[in-house]
Amino acid sequence: MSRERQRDLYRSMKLIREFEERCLAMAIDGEINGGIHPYIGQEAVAVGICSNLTDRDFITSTHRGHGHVLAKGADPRRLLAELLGTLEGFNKGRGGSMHAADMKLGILGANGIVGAGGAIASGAAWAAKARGNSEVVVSFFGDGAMSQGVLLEAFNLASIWSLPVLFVCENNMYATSLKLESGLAGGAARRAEGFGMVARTVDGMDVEAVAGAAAELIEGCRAGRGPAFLECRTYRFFGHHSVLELLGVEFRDRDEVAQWRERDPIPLLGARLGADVVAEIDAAVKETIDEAVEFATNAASPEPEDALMYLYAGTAAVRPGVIL
Amino acid sequence: MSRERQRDLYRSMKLIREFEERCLAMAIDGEINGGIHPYIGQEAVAVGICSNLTDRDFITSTHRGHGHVLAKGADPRRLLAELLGTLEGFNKGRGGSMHAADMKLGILGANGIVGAGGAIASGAAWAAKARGNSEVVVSFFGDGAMSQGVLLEAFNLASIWSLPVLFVCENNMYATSLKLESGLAGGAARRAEGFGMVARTVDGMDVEAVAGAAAELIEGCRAGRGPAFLECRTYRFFGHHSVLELLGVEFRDRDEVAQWRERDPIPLLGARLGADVVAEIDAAVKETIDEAVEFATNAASPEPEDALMYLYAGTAAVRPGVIL
Amino acid sequence: MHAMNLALHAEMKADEDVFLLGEDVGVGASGVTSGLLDSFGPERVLDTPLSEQAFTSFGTGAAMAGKKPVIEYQISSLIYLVFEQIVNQAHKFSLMTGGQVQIPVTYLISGSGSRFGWAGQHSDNPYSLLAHAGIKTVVPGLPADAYGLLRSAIQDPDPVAFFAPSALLGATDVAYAGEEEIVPLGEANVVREGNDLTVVAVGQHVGVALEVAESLSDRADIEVVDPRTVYPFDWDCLRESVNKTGRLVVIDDSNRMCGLGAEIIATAAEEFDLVAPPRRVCRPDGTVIPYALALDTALVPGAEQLTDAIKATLK
Amino acid sequence: MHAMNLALHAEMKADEDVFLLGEDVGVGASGVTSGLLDSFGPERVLDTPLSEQAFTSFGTGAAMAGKKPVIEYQISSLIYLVFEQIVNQAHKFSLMTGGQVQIPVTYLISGSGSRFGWAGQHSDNPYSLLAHAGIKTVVPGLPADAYGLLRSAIQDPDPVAFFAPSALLGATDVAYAGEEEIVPLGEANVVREGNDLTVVAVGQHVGVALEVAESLSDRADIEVVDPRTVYPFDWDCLRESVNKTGRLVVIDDSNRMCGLGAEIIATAAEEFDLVAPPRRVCRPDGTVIPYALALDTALVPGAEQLTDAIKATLK
Ligand SMILES: Cc1ncc(C[n+]2csc(CCOP(=O)(O)OP(=O)(O)O)c2C)c(N)n1
Ligand SMILES: Cc1ncc(C[n+]2csc(CCOP(=O)(O)OP(=O)(O)O)c2C)c(N)n1
Ligand SMILES: [Mg+2]
Ligand SMILES: [Mg+2]
Repeated sequence: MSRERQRDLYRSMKLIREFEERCLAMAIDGEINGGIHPYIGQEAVAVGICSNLTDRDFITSTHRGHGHVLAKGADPRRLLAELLGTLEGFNKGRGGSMHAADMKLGILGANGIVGAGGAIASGAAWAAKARGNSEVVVSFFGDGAMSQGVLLEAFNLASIWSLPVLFVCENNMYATSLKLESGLAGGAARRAEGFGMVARTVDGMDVEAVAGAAAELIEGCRAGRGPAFLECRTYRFFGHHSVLELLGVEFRDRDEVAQWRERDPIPLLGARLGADVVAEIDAAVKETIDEAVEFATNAASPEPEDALMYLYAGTAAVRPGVIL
Repeated sequence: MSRERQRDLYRSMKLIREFEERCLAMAIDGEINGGIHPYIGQEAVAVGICSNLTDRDFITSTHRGHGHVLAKGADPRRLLAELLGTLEGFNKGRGGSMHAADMKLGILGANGIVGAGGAIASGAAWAAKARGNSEVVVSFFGDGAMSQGVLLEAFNLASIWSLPVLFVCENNMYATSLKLESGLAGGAARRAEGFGMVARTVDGMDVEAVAGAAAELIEGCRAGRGPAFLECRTYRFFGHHSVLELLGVEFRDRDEVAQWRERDPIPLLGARLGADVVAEIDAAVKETIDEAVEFATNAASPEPEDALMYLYAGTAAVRPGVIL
Repeated sequence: MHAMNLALHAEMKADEDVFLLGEDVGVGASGVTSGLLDSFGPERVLDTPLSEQAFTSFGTGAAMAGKKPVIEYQISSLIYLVFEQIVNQAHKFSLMTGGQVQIPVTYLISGSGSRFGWAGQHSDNPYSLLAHAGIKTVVPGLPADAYGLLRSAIQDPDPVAFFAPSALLGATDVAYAGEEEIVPLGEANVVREGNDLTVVAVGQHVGVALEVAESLSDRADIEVVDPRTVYPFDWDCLRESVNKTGRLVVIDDSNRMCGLGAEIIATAAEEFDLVAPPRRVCRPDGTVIPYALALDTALVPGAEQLTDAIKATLK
Repeated sequence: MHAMNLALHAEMKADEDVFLLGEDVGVGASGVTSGLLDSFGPERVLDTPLSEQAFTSFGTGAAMAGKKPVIEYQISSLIYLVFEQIVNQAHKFSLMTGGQVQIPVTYLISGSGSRFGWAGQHSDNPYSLLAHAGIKTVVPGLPADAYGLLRSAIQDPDPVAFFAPSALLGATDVAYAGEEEIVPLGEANVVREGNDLTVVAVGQHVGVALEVAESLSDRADIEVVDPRTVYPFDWDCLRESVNKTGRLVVIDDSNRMCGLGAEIIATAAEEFDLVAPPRRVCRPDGTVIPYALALDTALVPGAEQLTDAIKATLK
């Protein structure tokens, strides 16, 4: 991999890390309503995969979506503005963390319902294919989602119709408190193969490995060889959700967490780049995030009387909650 | 296989065949409301499997359920009485073809929703296991059901909890008009293996082969080795539903139908038994069904004022449709 | 049925982003989709595996990418199976994205309500549920409306559920003469004018209400309103009618508790000038339709019950 | 929350067929199930994979085989995901089998309604939907009721949905003193007596209604009725109240169209002696809760709107 590409990957991962650390602190301080599901630790997955996509390709994301959205190229200022519920957010403050979407970049939305993205991804992929385009759709989801019916149905649909979808399972070994081996029978990649897809497993802490594996599979999608499946073995470094972090609740073994932190994808790549390069990028990223915070905290909030704006795209006379 | 066992299997298959032929005629004549999904052609599956079950074992069935219910030992008189909507039916005329159930024999019901039985089966299996019993649950479903999310979720649940369930896929190569290869990516047994289950495929027109394969897998369930999956390759000899039969609508190739009829499981086993034995059993079965028709056509119908009887097992004041 | 089939042909011809998906749509098992595969090919008429959840959200994804899917469901209760995908996904994307996307999907339930003999899992009428959730919901009672409303539903930029009453499928076939007019969503239709009492009738009960009104014409001058779109409901039309007649009876084939009938009666009580207590004719609370025919018909509202309710309200 | 936790402990102790399943129930992520794993072991406290549909029907199957499952859902909108399994399966087996089986399952939605900041897919209150379908449905407003009703729900031979209002989870914790009384399903509670106007308040709004009644005590003598079980509804209790006061306002945190509020107003208009038009305070039609806090709170009914509605109704 070229040194320039490595720098890009590093920058992108670091941007997510810095963004998420700031968000986590803000969520714990109560500045972000409802809190967030931090992506910290899993950066290599979003970044490795998305480095193979163009702005015209699509992604569907999850409850733990900030990393995917940023890796796809979304402006961190506007993402943070969304998390603060302001009009400058992508969703004009209507979506928040679990629904952040920038349709201009093909980001079909984070999603609050586990497993919901895969079928949406398949539909978008079919539409692209029907138009004769070579766009692909990447659908991210966790190991927990592998047991959701609608996602399994989507595997079948994408496979039978040979749709250009890359299904990316971010296997961080836990679904909230549920251990992988208590939730998933048969193994993720093996299960995907049972739906007639090409399936691979990769070290999700090594961004170059992820990028390489994804490049190949995405190439297959673009060439019309149908969907593929990539399991990325990874780990989240913080609690499932910022509320749990706030309460100090951790369902995992502390030693296990510490061990995985040793495999942090950012210093892993940083070491290949050298301290100088790293320091330079880190400083630039910090500045970007500082700016984002500045931008977002100064953005205007929507007005309560507009609470139902956008409820319908077309016309519909909606009656209010009380009629006097 | 002992000759006696062969006779039993033959009798059971013939009983289903005779029952279904009579029902199909009655449905076409409008004597059975709503019509039926005839099981004709697939008898070897229900019979081969259920010959390994006791009255204490459970089954869940499908929209095409008569064969399963009869093979599990249900009284044809009461099944027909149900199809005629009478009080002598298992469900007192409340269920009809798609909901026929005899709980005393562990028949947890046919089901009008494709794929719905597998999760119900898993729950019953868990309850049996929790009580320390060695009962097994057989869940029947078609090739079309293999793409239903809830069934796929149930595969995972049964597998992860090591439940005594035998999942039986009756692959008759069509889901209404949808061809197998247009509906199911990756193959039925391979898909099941992806959920960590033992999976086998068997000739569903050879009742002895089905019985043999099922014996082994059910033994595994009873011994605590977790769920198993059996794909039975079979074919239905008539249209998807009696209404289509009535309209003369057939979505399949006539030659294909004719070819499969050559492999009719009943004469296949009959040939091994000899003409005399067959004639004797056939005559007895015919008599049984004649009796059932006699019984059912003379059974009393429920009264309209009892339309909501059994809506709740406990108390609940239900308001009627019009209050004057 | 013929009317809906014509509407599908017309919309697919008019807009090449419109496409059809569902089970057995190619062969047109329900009758509603006949001939479409021949006319528009397998690229626009997709036979799906039995994966209602996935193909519903597939429609959402295709809509996000600019397509206009029409999704057929063979059984009304399949709406339960895809409730999440319609109510929690498709419906919410417009607001949740701050207006970045629209989801112009049509959910075509090609036979809703009792089919008399299909029993508990095939006989429900779940339109009140979708209306509660805020899905634009159409229940036509006349063939021309079935045609005109289905076209509007497909053209609408939001998700729209279209419930064709099972009871009318045969009848529609014969009666539809082919007047091809678009009927806008959200506009009710006064199908019979009268001064003494307003009957709101939905779907298959429009015809029933007209007959009953006729049969009672010596006793009272009855107005019959067909809402056509049950959500958003045309309150202005109903207000005018009830403020004129002062009396209201609703006939609606959904369950009593929190059904469409409840909404109409409630709104009338809150806002309109009633001179007598209003009444509904509906299914009982929590109805499960039994198999035996006499039991099935006992639970579905009909002419006799409507007549009784009108008489009682006129007193 | 504490009250529900105690109720679970009590029922699991009283009946060994009762067992618990759901996501993260072992660690008690929602707080409601804390300590149960320690007390009753993994044989009776089952952590499930993220397969809501399968584990819901798993409950049905276990119930058919004699068990009494309590199934926890972490999010109220998960009810959409399992609508088929509850409404079209569990609910229908009793009637469809002609009374051969009963399905004593409890669906425990441990936080329903807006959580203020969880946005569109985590803030709904779907109880009117289940009530429409005929599922016995409980929405407690006071800790002692949460305890007593949850015990009744578990003991009931039919499927029962139990919606704990998110807004009360914190409060409940502190307030519940531990009076351990069973509260039967289907019985409303007059939490404040009065002669001028009846307020029906559900869930978190019981407390709100009491405060508003107090604040208006110089203007009117307000009665507050908490239905506790929303289906089957205690019409007799409400009839008595409304026939006494003649005026009715309902506050209900579900969508206007075909919501519980509609049912209560409709029934009152049909059957009770009202001297003034009734009113409801509810969410707007088809509400999707936006993320920004000010927008979220603007859509959820509150004290101010209730006060306005009462004043208007008293005029
Ligand atoms: C269908 C559904 N079930 C349950 C939840 C609650 N929930 C949110 S995240 C989560 C765990 C998801 O695990 P996984 O898919 O592995 O993703 P991770 O959180 O590990 O990134 C759960 C149970 C939900 N949002 N949607
Ligand atoms: C969930 C669901 N989707 C669709 C239907 C309508 N339907 C009934 S049977 C059937 C085909 C089922 O095919 P398969 O599972 O292969 O069983 P077979 O009819 O071949 O025995 C369909 C689509 C249904 N009853 N339930
Ligand atoms: Mg995970
Ligand atoms: Mg089949």
